[in-house]
Amino acid sequence: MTHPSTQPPTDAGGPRPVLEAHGISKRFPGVLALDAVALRLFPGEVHALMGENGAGKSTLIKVLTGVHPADGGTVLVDGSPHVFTDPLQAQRAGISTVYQEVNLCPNLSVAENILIGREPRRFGLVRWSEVRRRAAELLTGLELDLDVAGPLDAHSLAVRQLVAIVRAVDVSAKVLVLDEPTSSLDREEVAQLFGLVRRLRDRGVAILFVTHFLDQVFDLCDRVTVLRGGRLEGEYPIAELTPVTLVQRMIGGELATLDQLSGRTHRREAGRAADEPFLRARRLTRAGSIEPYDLDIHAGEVVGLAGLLGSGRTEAARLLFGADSADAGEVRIEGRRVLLRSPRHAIARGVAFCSENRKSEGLVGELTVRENIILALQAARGWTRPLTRAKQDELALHWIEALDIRPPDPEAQVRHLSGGNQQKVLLARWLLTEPRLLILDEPTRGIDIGAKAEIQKLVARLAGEGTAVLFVSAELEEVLRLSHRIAVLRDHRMVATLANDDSLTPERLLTTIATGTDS
Amino acid sequence: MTPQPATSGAAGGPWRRTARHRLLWPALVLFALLLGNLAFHPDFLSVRVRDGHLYGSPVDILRFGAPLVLVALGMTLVIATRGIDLSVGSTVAIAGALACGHLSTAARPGSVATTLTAVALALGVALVLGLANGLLVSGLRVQPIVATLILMVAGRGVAQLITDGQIITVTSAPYKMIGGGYWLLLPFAVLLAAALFALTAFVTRRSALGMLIESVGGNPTASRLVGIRAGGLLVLVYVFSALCAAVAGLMISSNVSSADGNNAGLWIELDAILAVVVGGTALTGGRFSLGGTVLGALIIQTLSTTVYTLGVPPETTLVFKAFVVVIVCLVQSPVFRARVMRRRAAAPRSPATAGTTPQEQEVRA
Amino acid sequence: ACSTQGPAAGPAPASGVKAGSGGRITMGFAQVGAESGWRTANTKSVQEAARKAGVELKFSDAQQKQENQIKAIRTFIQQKVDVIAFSPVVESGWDTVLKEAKDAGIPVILTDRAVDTKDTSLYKSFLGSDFVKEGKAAGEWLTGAYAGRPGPVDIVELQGTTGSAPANDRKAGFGEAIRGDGRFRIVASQSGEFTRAKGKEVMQAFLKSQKHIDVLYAHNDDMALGAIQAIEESGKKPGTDIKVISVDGIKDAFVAMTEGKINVVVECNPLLGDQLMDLAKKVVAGESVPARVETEEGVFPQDKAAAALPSRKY
Amino acid sequence: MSTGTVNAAARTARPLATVSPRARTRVPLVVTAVLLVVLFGAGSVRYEGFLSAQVVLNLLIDNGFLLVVAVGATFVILTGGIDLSIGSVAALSTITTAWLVESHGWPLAVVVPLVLLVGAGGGALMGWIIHTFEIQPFIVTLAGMFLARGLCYTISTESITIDDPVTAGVAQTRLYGPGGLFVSVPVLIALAVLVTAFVVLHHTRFGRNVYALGGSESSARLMGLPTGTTKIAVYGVSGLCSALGGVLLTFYTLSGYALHAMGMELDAIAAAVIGGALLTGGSGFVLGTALGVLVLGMIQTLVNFQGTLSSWWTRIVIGALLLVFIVLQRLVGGRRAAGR
Ligand SMILES: Nc1ncnc2c1ncn2[C@@H]1O[C@H](COP(=O)(O)OP(=O)(O)OP(=O)(O)O)[C@@H](O)[C@H]1O
Ligand SMILES: Nc1ncnc2c1ncn2[C@@H]1O[C@H](COP(=O)(O)OP(=O)(O)OP(=O)(O)O)[C@@H](O)[C@H]1O
Ligand SMILES: [Mg+2]
Ligand SMILES: [Mg+2]
Repeated sequence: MTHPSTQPPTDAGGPRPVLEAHGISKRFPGVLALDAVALRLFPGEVHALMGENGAGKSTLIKVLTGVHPADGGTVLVDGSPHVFTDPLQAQRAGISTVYQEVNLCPNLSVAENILIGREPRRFGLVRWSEVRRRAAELLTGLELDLDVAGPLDAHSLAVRQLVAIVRAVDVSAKVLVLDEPTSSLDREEVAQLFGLVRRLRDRGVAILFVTHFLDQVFDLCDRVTVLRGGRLEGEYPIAELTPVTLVQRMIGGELATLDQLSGRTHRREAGRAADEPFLRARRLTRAGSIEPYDLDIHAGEVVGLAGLLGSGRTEAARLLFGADSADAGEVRIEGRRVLLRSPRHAIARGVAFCSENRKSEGLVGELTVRENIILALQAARGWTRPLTRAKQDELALHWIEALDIRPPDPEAQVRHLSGGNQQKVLLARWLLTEPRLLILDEPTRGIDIGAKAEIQKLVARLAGEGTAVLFVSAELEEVLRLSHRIAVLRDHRMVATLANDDSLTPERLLTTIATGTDS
Repeated sequence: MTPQPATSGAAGGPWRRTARHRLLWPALVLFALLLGNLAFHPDFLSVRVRDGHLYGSPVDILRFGAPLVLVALGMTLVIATRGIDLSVGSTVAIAGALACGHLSTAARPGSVATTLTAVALALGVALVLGLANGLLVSGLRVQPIVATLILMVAGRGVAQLITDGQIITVTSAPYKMIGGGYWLLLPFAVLLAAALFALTAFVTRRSALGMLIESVGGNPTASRLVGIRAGGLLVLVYVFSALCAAVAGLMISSNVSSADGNNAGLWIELDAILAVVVGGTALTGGRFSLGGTVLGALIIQTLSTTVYTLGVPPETTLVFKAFVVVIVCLVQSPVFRARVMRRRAAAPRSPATAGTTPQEQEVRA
Repeated sequence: ACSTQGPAAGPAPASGVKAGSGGRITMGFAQVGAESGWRTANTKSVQEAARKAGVELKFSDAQQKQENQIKAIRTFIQQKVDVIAFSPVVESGWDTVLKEAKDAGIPVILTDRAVDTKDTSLYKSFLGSDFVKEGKAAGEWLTGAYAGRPGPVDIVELQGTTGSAPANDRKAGFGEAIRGDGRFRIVASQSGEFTRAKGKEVMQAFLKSQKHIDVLYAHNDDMALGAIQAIEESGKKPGTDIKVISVDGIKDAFVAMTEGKINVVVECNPLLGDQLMDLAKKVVAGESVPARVETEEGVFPQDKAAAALPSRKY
Repeated sequence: MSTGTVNAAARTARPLATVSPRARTRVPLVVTAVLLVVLFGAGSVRYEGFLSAQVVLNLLIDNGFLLVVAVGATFVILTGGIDLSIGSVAALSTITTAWLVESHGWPLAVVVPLVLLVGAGGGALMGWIIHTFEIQPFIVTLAGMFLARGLCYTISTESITIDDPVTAGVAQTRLYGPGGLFVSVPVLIALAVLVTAFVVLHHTRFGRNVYALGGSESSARLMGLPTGTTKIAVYGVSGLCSALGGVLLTFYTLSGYALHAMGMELDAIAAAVIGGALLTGGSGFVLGTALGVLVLGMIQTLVNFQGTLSSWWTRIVIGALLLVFIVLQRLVGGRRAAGR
């Protein structure tokens, strides 16, 4: 591949880049995360930053915006060199950023999270009514209607992601950086967001956009910078690429791998051995989060949960795991009535739950990859029956390889892993407990295309081997591809359960989601 | 198949490396303190055999440091769960008071059986106190600092109640052994502390206890969702902390053959927390280092001894300690070290860095 | 020296009848805390004397904090007690609250320590000991014991809690007594915080850092008793190789003295309950009382120890 | 890409009515206040002379300085930090004030601002060290505690009485209200501090940054908030409040003494925590802290009124009352919703 300095972009004679970086290097203990990477952003363009999990995308963004000091290289804003040592400085220089892990303050209200640092004031005092009004107004821009005075931590991850975006957009900067903003949004929100991004682009804002969804890149972006293993692979106008060539650039792989990717995983026939479902929920409910619902999940079956943002998928799933306790209703597992008062009870009955919010509900950042992987298994065994170190290493290495976790070092602290790799660690933790029912809430969030295909295959295989799976995802394609049946939620109510046979077209599913009735 | 970011997988594994690294700085600080003493008193480190046991300042540091090591050990586990135990000082006092109270009223205080009963009594009550703390924290979800504050206040009263506000003096050779006796040349207290340290390290690191505690302290929500029984662990660490404090209390009272309900263990919680923090365990919970804690406790004890041997006047003792503590934490701070290194590296090169931007120089300055 | 009997107070109970303008006297007593055995003995003596004298006692423990003591006195004023007595945590800073008491017409008696105020009308009487005098007595005994012997005499000092009144005064008094004589030098002086454990720890360090020690002067018996253990463990004989001077006069110290481990104890008498009740009654009855009543305190060298031991009450 | 079929209205109506989450955060505060009234009621029933407005005012008079330092501690606790130097800095202020006024004859009007400046500066310095070198606040402020207490001793180990008429005048002025009730000047200062702190925390950018910092420091930084300056300022505020608390203590006792305010940091922290602040940061109210101070003061008053407790029973009863209070607070206020 060619180095950017030797290959000027097509529009080199055009306007001056608003943000330019050369030779950016960043070394973490033991890892050279960025190796002389360059990037240029022009006003009025949407620029995609692509690469596999751990390629260095987030690190590049953090170095550019002063979160991490660079080990080498220069950053030019409007042609003049800048060294940021704090995100605040970057923001003041006109670079507004949404970082990958949603970074907001859960203890503050939604309105504050959007406007803190820029609150409208009078005589030095914050004008709260104005804060709430502005925040509500900004949210309506994304067609979101929330109680802006309520605390942020009452809201799901997707809502938080949108709040973070709204906050960044409101800074009205020259450069807007979005690191995987769409990872837990559904189509509707993505469309809203893209509308917003296009409007900003037309106003001359330069937008740097990180995603693992190829269609989104081709939909929205003008140019692409591809990173591979911490090095710059190249910078291309999107018109010169096809999805296949782009993937090729990202993974640098051969066509064989690509074939694998395009070969879609198809759900197998559910091997419904018995009529008795593995789990049967009846009139299960929790005040304030989900209305009574019925759900059966058979062994060997994948049940998808579909619905819009905030429709209550996560909340429905949490009840089945005892993460929240139900107010009423009953759950039977293999015909026996069970009280799921805490996750322990659920785990003891073979249920596993992989949370959508890996940062606050999933991983223990300080522990190593190995420890995070074996944590659930060890917890189930109790502290007096430790897994031997050899066994731990074996399990960790097995799953590191199976899910291609990078760096493949079981002793790395998990918080130092890239977002996608963290997600894989979380998955590995639950997969190795060999659960009877696996609840996956947004399991492919932030995972690159290659790994996503792997994970989908894995889910299909597990189901084939008799595991019951509850699959929650904002990506309808994924749900459609994997599920045998799809339960649709709307406004915290389960409105329909559809068999995923040939009669279920994406359009039909969408209509059900939107209207609540299966026409 | 794809180029990987270069990972330097050094032999011995990064685990080993970081462990070694984490203890390096506290160890260096301790070493420096000892060297400082040596400069003023050339025979500071000399250890002789006298009356069939070792005699010398290092032995004193270990012996007087032993109770602090114990209290800090328990505190380490509590802190690893994001907690804090302020009641250890009172537990120290109660344990000593109970044991001496029992011995002083017993018919044969010199007998081993009586001593063992006294010890058992103290440990038993400490167990109950630890349970109380643990239940308040895990059952009622009271914040640890208030939960243990209650016992800190009331516990000292209980100790005074037991001793009737007086100092109970006892004469019991077996009891004297715990904190003042010698075995195999070494102070028994040191051996006891070392044994308990080894046991704790063994249990936490060989079983899954250590990891689960770190998990609960590192991310309580996530820990709940993986099914860790946090409640039980919390009770366990508070009980352990109370037991450690009780043993320390026995040592302290045995060393002076008397129980002082009013003053025994006063402010020891502060020293213990300091030891834990100096040893590299964060008060925010998560990863803990028992070895670091031991080093931290020894640093604190060495500091006190240094004050006595250097003859720092009591009015300036605290100022002296403040400076040492500041230096200790600066030396331990990676950011500080990085800055010092960078400045040193940058200084000779400063003409060459003319190419860097003004902002960058500002940052370095 | 004086009588070996601690509370050599007058026949207190007899005067009980004429007290008060009718009925029982209520006394508010604000104690420093319970920081030492000495203090507990002090508290007990007051409580027992009150019972004997038929005085209703409101007792408050300030846990060594002046603020708490002031609060307690305010509460006493609120409760309209007949007389307030207290042992000040510290000499200074009582004017405001004592004025409030005076305005409310409640007489105040100080015990144990004096307060530092220009307006002596704020309290009726002071009953207690003089720490400076105790220090001086200790120093004088030392100069006496070394009379005619060649110097130098190397002294190590175990101070009380830094900044506390007894520590300040006992140090000052002792220093004053030995100042004139060039033979005496204090080679090391550290705080042992009035406790046995610290006393032992500090002495242990002294024994290693000081080449030669002739005398140990401890600001209280507990530190001295701790230090004695350290001296014994170092292979020396307390009382012989190193002379030990101590203040307070608790029973354990007398026991140690009979064993020859302490050379002299300067008494600081906590048993002033009877004297206090006596004064209180007089004050309430409106009789005139002396502005300063010093408790009887003695200096006990080794030879008097055995005789005095059986009568030690605390 | 866009489905077009989904109308936004489908997502807007929230069918599930719940208690306003904002109101939920206030519950502990209300519970604490109610319990405080119950405590006062119990005292009134039990002790003669307890049920009087002056008892309540005395609570303020006797705890004004604690209120001020606890307010400072609240700022620090809200950021998830801790300040152990509070008591020592207060002691340092008492002794410096007394020393300068008495031994050097400086006018009070000069000394007080100076003392406050030193307190704020010292606090800010600690904050700077904590922030710049990423050292745990516990150690840095512990060193601050040693240093301030040590400086006290180097100034004077003896206590210093203040006879200066101006100081005495301020200290002994009683502000009478209806019915012969009175408060002291320090009470007004303490209340002013409380109100100011409330306004600052809830209505200024700085105050909101404090909460943000406590909610998540890394997030606050990534959101482009001035975490460094906020942190430094918070410790500065704490230092300022400690110094001011020390000045009020000087008025209260009309003296300076190196051993004043021993362990006051613990009282201050306890007050904040009893008032509902989380030591992990991000949650709590200054008004809660004020309630916490009153709870501690009330317990002390109850014990004083009892008047028959021996020293050890005093401690045990204080502990027990605290226990009862905390347990009731937890049971009545309900457990914190299992965090999501
Ligand atoms: N603080 C850190 N300490 C050590 N290593 C780090 C740290 N942050 C990132 N890394 C490493 O740097 C590399 C690049 O990570 P980065 O987060 O930039 O990847 P990414 O391209 O954003 O991946 P993803 O798509 O999964 O988000 C990874 O190998 C990661 O482990
Ligand atoms: N449009 C909205 N208006 C108000 N609150 C919302 C809205 N969307 C989401 N929420 C909040 O977020 C929570 C979302 O619930 P839940 O996590 O179960 O949703 P979900 O279906 O998993 O959707 P997702 O995870 O995609 O957000 C709700 O309880 C609600 O408090
Ligand atoms: Mg990333
Ligand atoms: Mg969800």
